[in-house]
Amino acid sequence: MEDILPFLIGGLYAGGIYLILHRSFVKLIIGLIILGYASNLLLFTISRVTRGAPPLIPEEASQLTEPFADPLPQALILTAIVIGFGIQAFAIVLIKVGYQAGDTDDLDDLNTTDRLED
Amino acid sequence: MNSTILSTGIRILIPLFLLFSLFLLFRGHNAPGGGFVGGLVASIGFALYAINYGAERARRRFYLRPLKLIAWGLLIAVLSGIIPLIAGETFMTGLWYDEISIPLLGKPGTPILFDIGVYLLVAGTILGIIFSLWEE
Amino acid sequence: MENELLIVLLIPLFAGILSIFSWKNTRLQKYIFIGGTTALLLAAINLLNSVIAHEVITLQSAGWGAPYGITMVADLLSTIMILLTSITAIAVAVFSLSDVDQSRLNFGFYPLMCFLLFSVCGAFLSGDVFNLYVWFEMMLISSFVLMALGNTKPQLEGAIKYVTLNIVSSAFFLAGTGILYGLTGTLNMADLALRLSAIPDQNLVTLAAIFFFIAFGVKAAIFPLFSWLPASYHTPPVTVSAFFAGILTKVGVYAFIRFFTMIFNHDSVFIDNLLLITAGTTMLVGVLGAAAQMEFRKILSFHIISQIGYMIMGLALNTKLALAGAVFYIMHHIIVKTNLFLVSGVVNRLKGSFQLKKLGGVYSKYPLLGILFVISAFSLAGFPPLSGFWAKFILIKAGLEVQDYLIVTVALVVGFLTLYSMTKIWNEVFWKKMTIEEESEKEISPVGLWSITPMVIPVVFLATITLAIGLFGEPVMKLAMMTAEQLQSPEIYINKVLGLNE
Amino acid sequence: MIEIVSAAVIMTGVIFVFISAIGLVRLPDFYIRVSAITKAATLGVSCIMIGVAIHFNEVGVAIKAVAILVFLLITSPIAAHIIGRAAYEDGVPLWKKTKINEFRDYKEGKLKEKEKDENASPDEVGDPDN
Amino acid sequence: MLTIILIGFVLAIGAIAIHRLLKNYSGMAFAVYPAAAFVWFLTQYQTVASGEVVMSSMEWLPSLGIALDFKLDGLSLLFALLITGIGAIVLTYAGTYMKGVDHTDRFFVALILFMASMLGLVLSDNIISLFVFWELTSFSSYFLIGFKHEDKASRKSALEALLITAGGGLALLAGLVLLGIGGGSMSISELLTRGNELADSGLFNAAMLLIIIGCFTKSAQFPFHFWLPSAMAAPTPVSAYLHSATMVKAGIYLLARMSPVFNGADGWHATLLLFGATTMIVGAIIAILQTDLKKILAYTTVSALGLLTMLLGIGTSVAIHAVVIFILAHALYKGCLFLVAGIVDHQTGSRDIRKLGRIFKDMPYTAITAIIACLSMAGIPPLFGFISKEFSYESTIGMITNSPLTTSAFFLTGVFFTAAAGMLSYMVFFGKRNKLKVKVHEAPVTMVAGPILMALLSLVFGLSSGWINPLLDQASLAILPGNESLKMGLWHGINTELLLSLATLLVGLSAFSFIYLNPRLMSRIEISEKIKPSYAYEQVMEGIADLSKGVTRYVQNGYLRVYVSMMVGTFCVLALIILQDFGIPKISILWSDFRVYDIVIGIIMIIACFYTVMAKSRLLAIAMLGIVGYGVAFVFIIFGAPDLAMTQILIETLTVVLFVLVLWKLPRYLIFAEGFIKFRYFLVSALFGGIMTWIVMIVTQYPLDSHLKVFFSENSYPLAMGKNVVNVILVDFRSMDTLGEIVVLGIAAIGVYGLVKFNGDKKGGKA
Amino acid sequence: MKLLIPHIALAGILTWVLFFLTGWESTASRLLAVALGMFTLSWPLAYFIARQYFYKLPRLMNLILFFIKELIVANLRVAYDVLTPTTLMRPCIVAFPLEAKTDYEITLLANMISLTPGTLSLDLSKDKKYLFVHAISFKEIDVEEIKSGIKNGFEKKLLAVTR
Amino acid sequence: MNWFDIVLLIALILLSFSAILVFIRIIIGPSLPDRVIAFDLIGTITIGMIAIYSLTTGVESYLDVAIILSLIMFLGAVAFAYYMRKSHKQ
Ligand code: NA
Ligand code: NA
Repeated sequence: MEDILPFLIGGLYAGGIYLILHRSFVKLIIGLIILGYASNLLLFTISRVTRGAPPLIPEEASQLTEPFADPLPQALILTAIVIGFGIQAFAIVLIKVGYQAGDTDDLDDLNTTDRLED
Repeated sequence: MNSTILSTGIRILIPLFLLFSLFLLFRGHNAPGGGFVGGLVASIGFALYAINYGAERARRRFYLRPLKLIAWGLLIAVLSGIIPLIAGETFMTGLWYDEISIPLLGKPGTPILFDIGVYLLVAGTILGIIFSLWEE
Repeated sequence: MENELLIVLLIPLFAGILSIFSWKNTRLQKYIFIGGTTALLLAAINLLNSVIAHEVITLQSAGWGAPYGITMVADLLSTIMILLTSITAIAVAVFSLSDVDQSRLNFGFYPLMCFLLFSVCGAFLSGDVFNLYVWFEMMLISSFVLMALGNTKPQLEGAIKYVTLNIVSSAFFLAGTGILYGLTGTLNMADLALRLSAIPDQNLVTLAAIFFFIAFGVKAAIFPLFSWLPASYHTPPVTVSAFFAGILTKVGVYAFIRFFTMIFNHDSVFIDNLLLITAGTTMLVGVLGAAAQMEFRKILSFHIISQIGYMIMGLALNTKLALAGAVFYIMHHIIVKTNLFLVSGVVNRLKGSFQLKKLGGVYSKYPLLGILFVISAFSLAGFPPLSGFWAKFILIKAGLEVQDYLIVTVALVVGFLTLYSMTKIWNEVFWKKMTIEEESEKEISPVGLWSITPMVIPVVFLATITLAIGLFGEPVMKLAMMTAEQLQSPEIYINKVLGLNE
Repeated sequence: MIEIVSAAVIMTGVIFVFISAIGLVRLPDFYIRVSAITKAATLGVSCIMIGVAIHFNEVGVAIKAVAILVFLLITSPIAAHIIGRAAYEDGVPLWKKTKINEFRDYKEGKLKEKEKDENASPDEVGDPDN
Repeated sequence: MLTIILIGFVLAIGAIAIHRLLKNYSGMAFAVYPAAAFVWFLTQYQTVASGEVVMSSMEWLPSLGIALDFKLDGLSLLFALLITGIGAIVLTYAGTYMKGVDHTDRFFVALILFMASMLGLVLSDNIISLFVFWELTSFSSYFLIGFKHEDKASRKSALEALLITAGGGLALLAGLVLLGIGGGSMSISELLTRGNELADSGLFNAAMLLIIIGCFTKSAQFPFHFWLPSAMAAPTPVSAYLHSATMVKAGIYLLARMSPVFNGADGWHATLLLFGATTMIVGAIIAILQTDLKKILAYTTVSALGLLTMLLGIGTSVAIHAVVIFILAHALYKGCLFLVAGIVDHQTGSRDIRKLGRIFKDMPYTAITAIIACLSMAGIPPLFGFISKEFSYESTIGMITNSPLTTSAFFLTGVFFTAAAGMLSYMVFFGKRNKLKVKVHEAPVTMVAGPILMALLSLVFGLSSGWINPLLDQASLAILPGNESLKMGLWHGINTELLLSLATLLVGLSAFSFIYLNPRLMSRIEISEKIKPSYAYEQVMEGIADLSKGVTRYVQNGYLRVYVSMMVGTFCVLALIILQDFGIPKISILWSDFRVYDIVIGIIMIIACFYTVMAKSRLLAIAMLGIVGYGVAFVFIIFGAPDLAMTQILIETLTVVLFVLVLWKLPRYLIFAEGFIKFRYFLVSALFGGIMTWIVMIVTQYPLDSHLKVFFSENSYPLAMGKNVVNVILVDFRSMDTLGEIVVLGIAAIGVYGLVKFNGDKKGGKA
Repeated sequence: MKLLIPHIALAGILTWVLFFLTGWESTASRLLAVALGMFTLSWPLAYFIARQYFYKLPRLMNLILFFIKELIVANLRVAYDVLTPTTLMRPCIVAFPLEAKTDYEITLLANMISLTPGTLSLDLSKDKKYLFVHAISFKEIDVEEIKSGIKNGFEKKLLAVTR
Repeated sequence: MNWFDIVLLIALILLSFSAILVFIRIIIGPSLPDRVIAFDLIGTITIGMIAIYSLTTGVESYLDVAIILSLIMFLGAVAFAYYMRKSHKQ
């Protein structure tokens, strides 16, 4: 798995960006979410992984003994996941409201605010 | 959703969810869990209720405004950081009361208070989002 | 001392919490916000005094020393940014009294503004890469909401672009953070600075720098990453866009300066050239965009981009004078740009439009407003003796000193084009006569300027600051030079944070 | 001894799950898949949980295993029910060999008559009414 | 001196109030300021004439070496007297001239602002403060030219003048800064002595060229000259003041000021000569093709400015003498003529010399004044203009090279000047007939007094030039240190110069007669309007507009996907530049570690990701997304992160739920088939994914420093009382992060609430 | 509200107790903890107990055992059919006339039916008189046999517990 | 590796293949409820996998994740049912 992870991450990044580059609202959001997975996995992988040893101090011990997974990236990812969720929730609703205002699923229709009028 | 079976099931499940969420909250310092996960689980019970009965009824049943919950959660979390200031420590420093050890909570300390704040806020957030989406 | 730093964070946070508690009492929220921003200004001034006295102030949060806990650090740059933020916030707070409609207030406008302030202050003070990410995200979400709140179609359109591009940039930020951690096993900026320089293959560091270049580049709106800004900044209420225009992109610039002076120091020719090219193209493309527009706030939005280029130019040249120029430029720009947006709001209130073609005759009717606009606009264009002139002058001098003639030429040409597009606004909005049909079409109630006093006062306030910086610029200049000095010797910061040499 | 028991229980559960998975792919219509298969998987997982509880031989683990078991036993039939119901309302077609459909009869008000006339022959095709 | 300037600025601010108070008499009141200043400068006359300089100094931005240093020497004093003297006249004049016009207060503000700035400019001894005042004159002149801003033409002219002068100003700024860097000082006095250091620094030519460009724009030299005639849209007092006597001479002033540094350089002489001569001739030719009084004056002014430039370019002793004399002479007669033109316009309502005529009897004082000024312009003795002309001829004759050519250029210009003088006097006041529809009266004394005074001075200085000889001598010394002393007089015996003057006069008069007798020639003048030199300017402006639109359409085209691909593309390019130094890392799958379920999960995730991308049904895409999320959670489980897995699963499901709750309102999933574009996006994405994989592999091969990991593992329980280290980090070690995180969540909830509810409540009721 | 507060209170107390006990080391306390754990987490049982149905414990055991037997049998039948190449299943939807009256009874019954492989509670009629069950036979369909199977099996044993 | 570990490995492999089979059902559908049920089933299988993984590693904390999963899956199913009803009504 350790060797697969980089490819998995690359695949997720590619998939996420590819979805964002589509013109659909929904695909856009899905793409953003996948991008979030990719980033989290990258953070996880790049700070080195340890198999099956969570950073939980055993009942009788007072500190961890190797091997154990690095707890810091886990805490970071947890924060990142939660923040990502908050933003995604807002984005999902934004897309919905945006759709209701514009009556379209096509992002290309959203060019009235910044296209230069002739 | 208008299903007796679902409604009854949910009525059974809600206390289970709450129970489990408290479980997660309080032992989070020593095992997987914690305020965030606990708050999520707690809110899921009410989310189910909202799906089944509609948000209006869920809101009435829940009786605490999600926004208030958010505000209280935040306030508690911040207070847990300010308490150490009074004791002359740095902001957010963990203060532990070593004298007693409550079976469930373990030693009481500001980090636990912080986690409780997180719990409340997360529950308020999820409920706020779900109620708003259902109420339309 | 650390509490002087802490209070800066606690004021907006408590203001935010209190405003949520008084959710339905929007009048109370107003008082809270104005009180909060005033308190923040005082706290910021206090902090600046301390920082000048002690160089760098740290708060080792939760009592864990760096690099184990999160360190909040106030050095001159961050304190100056906070001071400017609080000034802008006060101006915007007063402005909002007349500008923001009740329906927006009902949905948490003020709490959101408080949290936005909180996040901005946090971002300026953070001494930890991941913590900075958190502040950035908080800033983003509160700005997302403020951007979209109101649900008009242009707002939603703008917000979707704003949200998407910023989320993608956050992904870069997170990935960059991961790479830094993967290389050094630390997140504290000071610790990072030490450990990164010890890495034998500096290409790895440059690689990480690219991630931050993209991430901060999007926030700072540099070419070619700025597209979200002109798409969205003109859509929300003026109060919001004014604050965004003044502060938010500058957070990106701040991060740029912080990272590229301390963490990624200029050993890499690649980074230097990259910054220089970015600065030039950003200036040019931004100002050309402004020249093409015919909408008040869109012109101003594109100018933000162009002006960001100047700040990056200061960073790229990386001499003491150049850095001082960048800092001076930031100070000048925040005040002036906020003010121009506020003026656009006043004009809109008086004449009911942001479209240059539909506006006119403001100077005849409201000469004071005209003068206020002129002060800010010509300051932006770099006319002496206004603040913008000194900003530009320092950068040009710095550029000529290191004989980088190309970037200086670009800077000068862009200055000319800035003037061109500012006078376009002046011509169309203030000087041009409005035809009688247009006047009657708008059905303007003959409001006097002083009937919207809360909107005018901040404009006067900020214009006065611009003038003051221009006429009595020495203290500001000194401050900028001191800041530049600090930026050039990051070891002060590093030692203070890590508690070395004590 | 404990290992043998738990291994046996776990393998039973796993095989149940595996068979369900095969069934899910093989069986002809949605309703059959739901009623015949998905619950089998739930039971299989329940077996696994019991096996795990036995093997760990610890109170904490047992509580957790039982908790999962209880949650699954409460939630999965309800889930199956509401999805099945939604599917029926949405007009997901019944398999062609579904000859008797008293639900449709009930909706059409024919159920009462049918109870009287037990020899009435069902329809050839079992499409649900929309 | 600082005080005088500051009073000016304060007065400018207070002008509105004063004007409100004094109404129609405000002009005279304002004139007290320049008059008083004039008197003060006169008191310094003796000091300066004796070769001393008056200094005053104040710090401004010491950290940049910028100070408000002022120096009064001959050159400065000459200009200061012109500025204050003519200023007083113009303000008095304007008080009457502007009577009944709206917003006169704003006019006075700008005019006084200009006056003070102009004083600052000529007195400054610091290049940057000089530049500040320089730009302030551009700024205030913008408002003066655009005073009638409701006219489109007026706005256009104002903008033209501003853009040209400010554009040149930018060049000037660069030049001055280079000068400062090369010479190692910001003080003009010091710089003037550091020509060698500047030359050593290698910045000499660049600084010189940039400064010349700045001066040329300000002083309306070809090819920038066109803004000046357009600027005639300004009220006449402004034209008289700015566009003849003072502002346009700022460029000349600065060239003169910098002469000690640059004089002697080949480039300096060649440039000034060439452009000066061109300007002079072009201005003169166009001048006599005009029919508008002010236009004629404007083009002769352009020509005169060319002449001054050219003289500076010649740079000999006599030439410099000629410069200072001509500055004074020109200011007197041209200022006077502009004011007369204003009177004529004011009293008759016309400035067209084809319509004017035979009004001598109606306004005799004005007419006599004008005639005197015109005589000076034509260089007829005993007026001061004659002396000026004599010196000019002398300087060309004394030139070492090219003298026939320059002499004939002067001759030609002189001819046209004479002709123009004839047009301005004879055609206006005598001429054939009067086509005006109004009865003409003499103007009030406040308007006539000034021109009369100036005309008289032209006469007085001509008759007894000794009065001002010391001043002009000192001025020429400032331009050319060590210059031989100046001797002015009407009669130098019969020499080449005198003969040339006579010839000029004769040819000029015949040229005038020719024009006068062929009025159709003047109606051809429209042609000259069409081939106006501002054509190039307009082309440039249009070019800027087109370029800006083109660029903007290209970069800001409104398509989100383009923006995203720009971002990702930029990243890919930058990353590839760096990555090319790294090899492709070795993929080392350890088969001993091989685990079936790892592979299965990996495969499921990839396939699910693929289907998320490709799904034709929105719900399928979301279900697949959920599966990817569960896969991520499983990865977290495998590598010892139960907290993460929990959170991931909860969040994942909640996200799916939110989607589901929102999605039923949306229309069908649309597939936008775009063939090639799609493929392009696919390539971008694939490249991006590949780069990220590559980077992860590179970084993970690098040994990790785990000091934080160790610290947390050792101290989590003893110091922070928690056994779940992740949670301890979240609530204790890095509780600031968590605080931020929950604020984000709270804001998101408020945002969703606002977004959803606001929609249902557009009119803004209670929340 | 009137349901919620006791729920929360009870839940809180029970958790408290549970944790108190899991700290103990003796086997007896472990057993007790298991019992309490079951007790806590099987809320429906607690509900019945609160209604003083203690004496119906044997009937409850009977129900549970029957349920388990049904599960195993049905599972094996389905497994056989899935693993053999031909599909013997013959589905139908029957309207099962309910004797159970309260929501809890109906829900429990419906869930037990759903849990058993081969049957699925599809819907409940509005008047709560019929439960529509999707059922599978492995021979010719006999509606009445299916209905009586449920009536005499789950329903009878369930009602014996609840009434 | 003792025999019990091999049993667990086989169990994990079988569960993995079950997951793939169920995954196929998600892909082929054909109806939305089919996918939802399959999705639910994947969750159930994941619970089993997590339980077995916690046995192989001896980390009982993983069971907490399984509990969470068992709770939350239900919400997903209910939400999908809600969606089907709503979109059907449209
Ligand atoms: Na936790
Ligand atoms: Na703490």
